[in-house]
Amino acid sequence: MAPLNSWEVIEPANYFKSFVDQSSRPDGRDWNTARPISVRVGSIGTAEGSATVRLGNTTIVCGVKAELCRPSLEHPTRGFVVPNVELYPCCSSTFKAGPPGEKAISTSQFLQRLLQNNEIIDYEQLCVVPNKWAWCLYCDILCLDYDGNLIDSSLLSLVAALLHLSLPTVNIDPDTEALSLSQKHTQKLTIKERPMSTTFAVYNSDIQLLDPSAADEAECGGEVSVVLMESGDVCSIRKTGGRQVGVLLPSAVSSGKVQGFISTAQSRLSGIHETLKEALELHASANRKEP
Amino acid sequence: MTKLNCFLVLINLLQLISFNIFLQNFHIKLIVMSANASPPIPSSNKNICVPGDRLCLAGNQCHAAEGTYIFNGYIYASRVGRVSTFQKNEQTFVKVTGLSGHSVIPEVGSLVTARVLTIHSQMIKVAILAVDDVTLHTAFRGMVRKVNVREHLVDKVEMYECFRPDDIILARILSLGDARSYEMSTSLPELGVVTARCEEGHLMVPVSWTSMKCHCRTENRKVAKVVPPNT
Amino acid sequence: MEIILASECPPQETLMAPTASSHTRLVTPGEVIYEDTSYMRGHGTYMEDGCQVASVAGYVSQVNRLVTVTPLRQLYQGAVGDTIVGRVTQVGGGRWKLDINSRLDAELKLVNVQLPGAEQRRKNVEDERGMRDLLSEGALVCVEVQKVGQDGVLRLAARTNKFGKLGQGMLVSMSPSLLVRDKQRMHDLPCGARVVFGANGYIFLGPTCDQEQGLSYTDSDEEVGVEVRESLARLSNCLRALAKHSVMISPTSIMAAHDASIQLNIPVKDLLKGDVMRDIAIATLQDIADT
Amino acid sequence: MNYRDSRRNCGPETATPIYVLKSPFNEKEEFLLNDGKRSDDRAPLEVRKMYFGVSNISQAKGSSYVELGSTKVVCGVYGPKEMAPSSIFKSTGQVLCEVKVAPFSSYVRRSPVPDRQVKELSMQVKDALEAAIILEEYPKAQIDVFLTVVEDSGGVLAACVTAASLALCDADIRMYDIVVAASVAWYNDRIYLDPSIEEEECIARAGERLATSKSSASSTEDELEGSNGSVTVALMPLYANGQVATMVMSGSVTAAKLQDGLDAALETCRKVYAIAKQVLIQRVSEAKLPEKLED
Amino acid sequence: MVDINLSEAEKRYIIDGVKLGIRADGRGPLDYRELELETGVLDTANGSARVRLHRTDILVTVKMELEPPLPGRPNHGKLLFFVNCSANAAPEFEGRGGEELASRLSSVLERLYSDANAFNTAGLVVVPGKYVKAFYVDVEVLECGGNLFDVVSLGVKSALYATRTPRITITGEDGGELEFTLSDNPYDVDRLDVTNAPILITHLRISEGITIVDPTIEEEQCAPVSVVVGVAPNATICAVHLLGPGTIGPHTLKKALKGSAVLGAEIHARLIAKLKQEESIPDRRIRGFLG
Amino acid sequence: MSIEQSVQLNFLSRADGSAYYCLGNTSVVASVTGPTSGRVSARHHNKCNLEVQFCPCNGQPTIEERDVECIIGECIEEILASHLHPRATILLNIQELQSEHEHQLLTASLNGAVMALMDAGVQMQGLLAAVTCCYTHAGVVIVEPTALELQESKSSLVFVLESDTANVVACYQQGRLSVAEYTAVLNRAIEAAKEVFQFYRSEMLKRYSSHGCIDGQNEADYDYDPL
Amino acid sequence: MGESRHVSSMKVVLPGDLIMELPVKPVDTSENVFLGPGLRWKDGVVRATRPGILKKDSRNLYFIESHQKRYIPQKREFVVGTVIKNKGNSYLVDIGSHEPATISFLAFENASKKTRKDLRLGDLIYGQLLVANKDMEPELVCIDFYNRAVGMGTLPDGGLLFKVPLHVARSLVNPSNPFLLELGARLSFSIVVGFNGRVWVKAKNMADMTSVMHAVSLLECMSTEEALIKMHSVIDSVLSQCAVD
Repeated sequence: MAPLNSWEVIEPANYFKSFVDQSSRPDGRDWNTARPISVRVGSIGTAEGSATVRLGNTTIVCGVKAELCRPSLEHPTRGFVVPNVELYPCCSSTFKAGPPGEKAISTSQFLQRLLQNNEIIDYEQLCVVPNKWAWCLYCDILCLDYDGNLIDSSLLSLVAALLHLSLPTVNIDPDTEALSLSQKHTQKLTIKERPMSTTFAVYNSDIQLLDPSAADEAECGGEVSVVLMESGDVCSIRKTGGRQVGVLLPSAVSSGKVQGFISTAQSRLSGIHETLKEALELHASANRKEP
Repeated sequence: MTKLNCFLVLINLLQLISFNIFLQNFHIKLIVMSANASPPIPSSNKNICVPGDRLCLAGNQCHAAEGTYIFNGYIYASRVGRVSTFQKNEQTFVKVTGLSGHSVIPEVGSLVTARVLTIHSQMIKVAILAVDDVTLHTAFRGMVRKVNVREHLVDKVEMYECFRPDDIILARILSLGDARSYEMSTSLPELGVVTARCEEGHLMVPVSWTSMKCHCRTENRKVAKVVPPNT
Repeated sequence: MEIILASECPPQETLMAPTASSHTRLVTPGEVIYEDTSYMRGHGTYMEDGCQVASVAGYVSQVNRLVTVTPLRQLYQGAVGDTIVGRVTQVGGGRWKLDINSRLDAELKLVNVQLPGAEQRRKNVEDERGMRDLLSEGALVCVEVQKVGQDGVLRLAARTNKFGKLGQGMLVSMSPSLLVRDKQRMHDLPCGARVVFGANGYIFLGPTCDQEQGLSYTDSDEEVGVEVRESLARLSNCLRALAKHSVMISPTSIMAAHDASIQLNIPVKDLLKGDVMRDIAIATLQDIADT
Repeated sequence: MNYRDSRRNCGPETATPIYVLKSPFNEKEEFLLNDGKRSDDRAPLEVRKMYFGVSNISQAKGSSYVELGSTKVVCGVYGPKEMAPSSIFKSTGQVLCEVKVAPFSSYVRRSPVPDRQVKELSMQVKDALEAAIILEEYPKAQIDVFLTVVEDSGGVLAACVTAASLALCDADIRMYDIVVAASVAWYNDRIYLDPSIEEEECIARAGERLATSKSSASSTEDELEGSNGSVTVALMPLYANGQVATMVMSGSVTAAKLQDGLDAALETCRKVYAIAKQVLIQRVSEAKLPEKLED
Repeated sequence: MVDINLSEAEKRYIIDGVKLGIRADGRGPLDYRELELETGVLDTANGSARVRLHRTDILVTVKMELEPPLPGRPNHGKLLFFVNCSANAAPEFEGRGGEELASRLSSVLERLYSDANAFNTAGLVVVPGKYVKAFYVDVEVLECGGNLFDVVSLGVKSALYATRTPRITITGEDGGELEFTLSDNPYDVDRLDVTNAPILITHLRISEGITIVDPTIEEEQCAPVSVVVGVAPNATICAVHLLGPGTIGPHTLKKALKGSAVLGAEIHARLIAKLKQEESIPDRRIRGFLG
Repeated sequence: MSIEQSVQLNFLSRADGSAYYCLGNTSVVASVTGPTSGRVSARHHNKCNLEVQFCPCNGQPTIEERDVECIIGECIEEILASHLHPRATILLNIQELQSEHEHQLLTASLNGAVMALMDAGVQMQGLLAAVTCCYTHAGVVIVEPTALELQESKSSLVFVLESDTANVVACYQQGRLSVAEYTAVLNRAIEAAKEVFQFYRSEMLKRYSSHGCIDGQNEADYDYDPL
Repeated sequence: MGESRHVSSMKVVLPGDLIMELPVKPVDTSENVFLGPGLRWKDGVVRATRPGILKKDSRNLYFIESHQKRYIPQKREFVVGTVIKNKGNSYLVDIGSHEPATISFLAFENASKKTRKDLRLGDLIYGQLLVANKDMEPELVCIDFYNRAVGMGTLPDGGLLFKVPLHVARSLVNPSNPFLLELGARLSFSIVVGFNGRVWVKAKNMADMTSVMHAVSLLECMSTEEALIKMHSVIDSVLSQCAVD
């Protein structure tokens, strides 16, 4: 942890402004530069599916635990996916011990909705026996080092972990209805879409910073997250309040800012998907070596 | 954090193949160790010590200084860092210099920089931001009583005429105070408000011992005899 | 380890009749003591439509027109001039807070303490900062009740060298109602022990210190000899025995118990056993009765 | 857990972990631990591969990462900072230690709300640290030590203690000595270093088998069953020429065996210490001098 | 542990005493105080015991329930421990103050009885896979006067020894629901096998090489660390905990371990003897709390 | 706007400000207490602390309610002149009475909250309006749709816009859209927001024109004294 | 209090509405525009921060008359408060603002260190705000500049305290308020109105006090004119009620 600049502590706002005025940020990036992303899947042996994501300093581990349960009454042929974000005080001094805080709550909710509302995974596939047995996938997303931009990193780790996930095939004894699992034969979950998010922190209605670090977030108010499908369609644009974002009056053909966000996000899309694919291939090849 | 370690840990978390190669040799070494052979410390790092290392005999020829403690007549290191000795009035002291000299906390007598939080008729509450020249990562609470604001006319002091919220002041720690806050004093010419901003956020400059002004107004303060750090 | 069954240990009956003579009556809260108003109401009573009613459970005692109820078990009430033993619980703000086995913690102002060595002078800020060096949390002090504040908090003082910090030794606490009142509170017993009978039921046992000038504020660091410890232990165990069977505590009764235990040559540690304690108590009562 | 957590996404009321249906602790226990090679072909007195790293959490004053086999623990140290508002005046510092265990860290998913074992784990680590830190240096201040167990495959307590003291060193907290910990197991009177979770499980079962066999075959007093159990010991190797800071043992072991196991554990601790020390020295030798850091 | 802050002088007195071999109440380093024991104090519970050691006073109750077994252990009963340190045991247990100690005690007991040699849950099954016997052991700390761990362990063992559960027979089954009958014959009861149930011996480390057993609450203030050793009747050690922030040298530790093994076996013998004796008393009158 | 909205101000007697707000079939009661002295731990030395509590009409609050609390809190804080009440706390309590769709509920809650704040006379820098829109598979944008329309729609969105600049303070989306489609929806939302602000104004006119315009000479209390 | 000035209401405004353009913030008196409550100057423009009626008096003091229940202390305003805590040299008084006001035991007429004014908890105080700014807790005094209690001090026992919205209180303090005049003609009572919406009434019997309370409460929901009409019927009903029981 680097020693602090005294000005940074005494007048954080002006300190930060001095960087923004030179169209840069304390960590040297300009407004539209993102930090390097690295992904690694399958690092947790005890989880059925797992992924580790690093976005600059931010480190996220997502582990998926599969359990068998009874499907809900309204959806007898669907399984469950339960994403939860845990921000332990270990990863940053801004998070307090105890039950999840606002950030964790809203991120967990965001992921939950994202999965539910956009046919990203096939819930039907998670059903073993309608009305009797279905998979419940607990996707716990752990932050080990929080340096900003939770949304992007957690979504990426969640998608990667689900891609890595492999479930044991379930055999049911026809007469006793007893379950048995075969670890030999495993099945992968089909992920229809791979949504990717790009987040901007709102400094003021004109200036937004791509991929904010913790320091950026402290001086900005609120974030805009643009979630795009691989096709480039807008899966969700999310802003939960905070400072306003300027929008050109509707007379104009496009509402400028939003347009800008989307195009920036689209430009990053291919890169992220590339990193993700590499990680998956790397894991696959490693597995091939092992036996 | 140092580049390399960050790198190590990053990839270790990710368990990249490239790393495993490094890790392998590391492990070979470990396994040798578990076959009982303590690792040789590189000679270049002779003067590096970790807590618990015995440095020397405590006594007249050598005294314990920062980063050390004395136990059973010996001086031991109490922190990770480099050992060095220095002379002070014909006596040798041994000290350990750490990587980051800032696990400091306010002590009685130390000069602190603080932000004024709230103002009450009898005292002000402040957040201590820096101790001597080390900036703290988390602030400590402190308070300045009416009697410790200035030396002269102590009973005439009007707190609101000396401080305003969000002023930056220099002060000295008088005592550890109670469980809540350190007790501080500004009753010296060089102590008091060093940085102040008016409601519009204009920086105010001292015009006298008791007042500061920006281009829109003049306000009263207990001004310190120093230049604000950022002008 | 001695294990005894509850069925084996003697029943808990009191060994002696109530403190005062036969006509004392036991009252419970709300019980009417006298039905006319001609009596003055003392501690533990209150007036209710013309009747004097008990507010605590205890024995009625009457000094001509003044009627009071002395509780069976009670906390220290506090009377000006009492010599008591207290334990420091808080330091700061120019005063110490003392636990004195009472409803509220009492307070000892720095102003009311005679500083070691120094003559009575005006206390300055340095003294206030040095308070913790004088008496830190946990320290035992022998002080005198100076006045009872209107808020019920006792104001204490340690003006003469009869009062001050207590050194090596141990504290035995019991209900103050068990102590026989007398003004001389500090006794040097022949067995080499100095006993301070705090009127508040805190009894301090320590070695007799040769220098007679009284209490200081510096801990002496000479080690207490084995035989002194022996007799201190014996005394403390006797005290507990007497208290357990609610025998009034006074220098004489303690010495009686102490001597009795020696005559019956009981090893000190056996004084912790229930039956032995009982025997000692009985022996003591007889001894007192004889003399 | 029948109440609905109002701050987390909740799954169905009841669900069966797959490892209940198919245990990872397969019945070949005898092969799991034997005199020759262990299941992960280690020798009985061989420790698992371990890796220590320091200052890997950018936001923490000091931090560390410890791998024991595939057990992974991250530790972050914050402070010295001011005490919690509620607490009373203390002339010495105090340590707050909280261990969090990732839900996916063990074969059966753990609820994110800490259970009794986790609380006890925190207390044990705290005890060990409070012994090592020079608390007199931090009057009325508080040092926060947060640990996250990412994966638990045996020896968590040991990993946590070692990680914590590395992080404390990294945070430049004054300490008497580095605390390091190691665990040792007994199985049929034989000592095994650094047992994995499968082995710990197998040892627990061993006791059961003996008990049942005893109850079936009417046991006589002279029949002495073999010692089974495991112990974790935290050691300050140098301070007052060796001080034990934590010891947690369970199972059923004769006093004599316990002594041997203890010695083995302490010996292992010293080796772990050597590595920990080397990591720290490496850290210093790589670091720029503080003078440069200041400006 | 419970904190009563002693003055430095008092601590000094106690520590010196121990070093000289005579403790403040006259005992030697390895002397226990007299333990008072009674079982069957509550007839609403299947088993209960009340144990007092000087000021320490605890009540243990055992209740049996029929429950589905733990997943993966169809033929094993359950033994669950719950300790409650209520505020009337010690003032600082007010609010959540007692929780840390309580949870620590509970987990120590859990570990103590976890090993199948100590207490074998294998037999305690009614219908394999469906219903097993769950024994809830509730420990209520009534007063906390030092050496709590030892007393609790003795209390638990006594309570389990005194536990009687009515014999259960499966009388029939209608529609998957089993029917049980509990025999109401007071002599037709099941008992638990506690011949190997361990107890705890606590050694308080006063200084290097010197430890004492059965410390008083004052003595507990004088040393930061104590060794809690679980000992089975056959002198095997089945649990060790180091409590408190202090450290202890390996040799002192080993000495304490060896010592407790011997001491433990002896105490076991006495305890069982006493319990048998109590059992043998014809129509024993329960002393309970009012005796 | 296709949908009926109505409000009753000063609905509760104990609260400092309250509004009973109906938007189609969705109705909420929002109440404001403050500035009061809140929890000491939650005080800020330079601004007031806003605490939002959302009570669903049935059942315990779940994570979804918490999420709504977060969104409303972050939105309101943006317009609150919070630096004028340092060390104070403003409590905002929203009680759901009836709703068919979470989007409509969020919209109603936010508008209700703004009305309640105005009723309480809490100082604000501007106003907010929330609008629910949906984009049907047929490619039509519906403002304030019915619950059925929302379920049928390809994508449903909520926008929270600022009165003066029509800036976006919050947005919330379910279901994918192309860029062009998104833009279209946003523009309609900005239009719709104007109507909501108009509604606010008319309500306030009613309130203040009705009575209480006292042309007194009693303004000594507003004596402005320069420093 | 003070000489009266005419006030003209302009229009109903909402928070964020632009009132006027003003290049520099009006701080020094040379500027001939004064901004009262509900208005804020921010980079060059004045905006409303409260809904209400924009008003302007003869001295160019602009302010917004809005309906509020919660009191925000203003310097020099007269308020009625309740003593809630004794802090040695000062007392805490609840005046309905978010922080209780302090009042020194010296801030009473001919009170001194020796003859100190002793207040009991629950006492009612009618005082003037000496200090009222957002950075400090408000401070009350019961003496004017010349240490005279001009009607200020503790209120005698046996009165009736009730709360009204702030705008009602403001209208009541106006000495020439027709409503109070009318009410005074009907009943004999003494009334103390604080700007913080606390009204204290004392009359010869409970019935009168209650009827005054009910009459005054009318103003909450109707204009003065309407209230004047409705007043008598209300009083009659209350009095008859009290007569019954």
